[in-house]
Amino acid sequence: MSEDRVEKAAEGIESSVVSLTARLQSAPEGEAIEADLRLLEALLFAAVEPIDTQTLRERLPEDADVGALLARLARDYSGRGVNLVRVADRWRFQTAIDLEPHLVDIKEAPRKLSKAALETLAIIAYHQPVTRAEIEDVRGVAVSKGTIDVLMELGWARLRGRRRTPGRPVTYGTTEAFLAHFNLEDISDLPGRDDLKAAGLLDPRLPKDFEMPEPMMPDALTNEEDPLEDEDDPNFFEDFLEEDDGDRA
Amino acid sequence: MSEDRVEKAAEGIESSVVSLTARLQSAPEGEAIEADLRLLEALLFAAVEPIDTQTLRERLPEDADVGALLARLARDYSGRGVNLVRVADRWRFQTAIDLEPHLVDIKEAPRKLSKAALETLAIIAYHQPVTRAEIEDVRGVAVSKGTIDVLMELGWARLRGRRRTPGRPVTYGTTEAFLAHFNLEDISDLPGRDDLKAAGLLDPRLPKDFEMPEPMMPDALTNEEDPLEDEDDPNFFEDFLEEDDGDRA
Amino acid sequence: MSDDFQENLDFEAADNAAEEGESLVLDIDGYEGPLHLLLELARKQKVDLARISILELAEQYIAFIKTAQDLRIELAADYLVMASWLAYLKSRLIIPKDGPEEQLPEADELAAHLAFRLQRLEAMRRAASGLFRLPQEGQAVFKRGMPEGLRSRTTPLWGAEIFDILEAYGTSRSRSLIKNHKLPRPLVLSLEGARTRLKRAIMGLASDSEDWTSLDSLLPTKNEFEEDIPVSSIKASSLLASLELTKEGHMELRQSGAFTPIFVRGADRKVDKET
Repeated sequence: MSEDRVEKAAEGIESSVVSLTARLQSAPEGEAIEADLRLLEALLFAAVEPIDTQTLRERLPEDADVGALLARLARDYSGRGVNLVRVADRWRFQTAIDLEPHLVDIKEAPRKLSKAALETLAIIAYHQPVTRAEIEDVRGVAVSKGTIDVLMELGWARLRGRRRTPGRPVTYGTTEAFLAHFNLEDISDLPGRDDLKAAGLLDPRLPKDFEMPEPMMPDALTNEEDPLEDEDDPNFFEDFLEEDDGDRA
Repeated sequence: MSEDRVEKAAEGIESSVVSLTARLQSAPEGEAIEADLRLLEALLFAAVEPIDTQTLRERLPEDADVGALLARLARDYSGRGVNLVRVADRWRFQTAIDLEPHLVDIKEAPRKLSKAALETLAIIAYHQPVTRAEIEDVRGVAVSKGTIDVLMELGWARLRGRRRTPGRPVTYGTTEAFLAHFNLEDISDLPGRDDLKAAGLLDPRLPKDFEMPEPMMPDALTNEEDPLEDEDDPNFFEDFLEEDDGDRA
Repeated sequence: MSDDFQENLDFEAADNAAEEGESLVLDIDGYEGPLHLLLELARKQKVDLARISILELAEQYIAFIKTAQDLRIELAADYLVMASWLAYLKSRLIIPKDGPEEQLPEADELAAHLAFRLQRLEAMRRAASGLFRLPQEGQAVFKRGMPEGLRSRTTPLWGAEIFDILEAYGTSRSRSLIKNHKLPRPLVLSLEGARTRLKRAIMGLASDSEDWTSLDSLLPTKNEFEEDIPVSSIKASSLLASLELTKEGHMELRQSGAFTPIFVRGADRKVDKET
């Protein structure tokens, strides 16, 4: 063997290390900025918490005018995707506020409704118009506001009106979207007591006189309901009017 | 070699930037590109890990030319205190390398790895996919489980799969975090890899006639008595057969 | 960093230790295995690894092991295996090649193999040191210190089948009707209560009176209770109480026929018995 291959390889390693390091030393193609500004930028970028001016002053050359540099850097970054901001006398980089929503990637994942939501939805479907208290009564368990909210967000449940009883509780009902999702032409297509029993979906121990309502979805308000006057929610108010109009048409 | 690649990449960046700059001149498109640049900048600043082009593409408007935008952004930041660099085939901002001497205050304590861990890491990196037996063959000594565990805990080594040989030994390789830590774009960037390969120093196993009795760890020596377990170690298995042949001859 | 690898070859220390009569100074642990020791010895030859003399190396190794043994250092078995193998190799290298032993591996090849392994290990050591001379994250370059992070939020796409709803309805109805069926506190006048009341009422009657009093007139009025106890319950409990009291001899009871009013009178006085 004439030449030591280890030595040769070692030279290769050496030159790679040099060239790889050089790759990171990008020569400024754009305008070169002053050294102090670069260092300030790097310090603020790498900092794990906002830095106060005093600390910056200690880390920069003695003659550096930190205040002016900060002002310059803040100006450089204003309008960019990242801004230099001052929080309680400390400085830090942060992504531009208006871009924050873009930093969250929203993905949709199919998920099954919770048991509570399913039960609540079912009770609304069968018992509508129904108040929350009535839903709780049927379920025998309290119904969280969130559960009904989920159903409303899904567009399957809606506020119908207010029950003409003390406290004027809101009544809930199902929507057209509900029918569409479950492929029902009409809410009365929901199976009745005997069907459920036959399908084994009702406990056979239920008393003989167990009754369940025939599901109905009266579009118009029932006699027991008042229109909603929830000015709090203008959207809803409009919906309601629209539907009313539709009825008349 | 990596230098060519760097040059090629630089050319690509140049042409991308030129075309992008031209488009920036036209007003309506220019605004859109500015907005995309801002978002790209924010995404890269906000990311905890380096981001790959695909992810960036998903998060930017559909019509955005991500390659050109990246090239433009990289150029904008060249010469600043923070640079946009490519590691492990992904992009990230990091402080300019020449600022290192000024950033000693924030330096992390260097990871003190044992000699065994250093060698094992190099063997895994340069020989991957590599089995433990092969690592031991290179080092001529048993590799304790702890050594590989240390590298796995650092997030630098990972299990890759199983070798299709008797015993189906697990193979090890490096991770993207490893590449990112050492500022490597990919495995072929490993210092001197090509030279080592050319010198035949990365050959995992030797020609048959080069086999010699392995001065292995005591464990393996006692195992010699049990041929079934020897299958774990392909080297041993081969030795055994050869000796047998020799006896017969 | 590469210097790290060259430490620990402390022959001098070992020699000194031997002179001073101290054992166990030789740091055999500095080498992880025979190959590492051989590599250090080869480096001591201060020539290219490609030109190392295996013969010389073998001699040095064996000498080193011997020193260690003289110092009574516990040597790992693989050091000794390597020593004997090297001794064998040495003899093969010295003995002229011709002869009948052609089937055995050529000594030159074995030596070349050993040289290759040493080179390969050395190359890996250099590679490791090269790796650690690259600009490292957190050492030479720094990542953003406070990344906001790119979050991925998965919004649930809620779904349900009609069957889910029906099942939920069935479960919910069944549960509320069966499991949660709490018996209301029965609205009744307890036997105990009726007894106490009736006893007091009987005592209230004129003790000398032999007149029969209708049981109904002794019953508590509905207003006496806070709750709406049904009259039937009051009647039933009181009748039961009257039977008990009669049995115990505190009162007498009379009814002329089925469904006719029931009459009572105190029995504390001596009276003829009639029932």
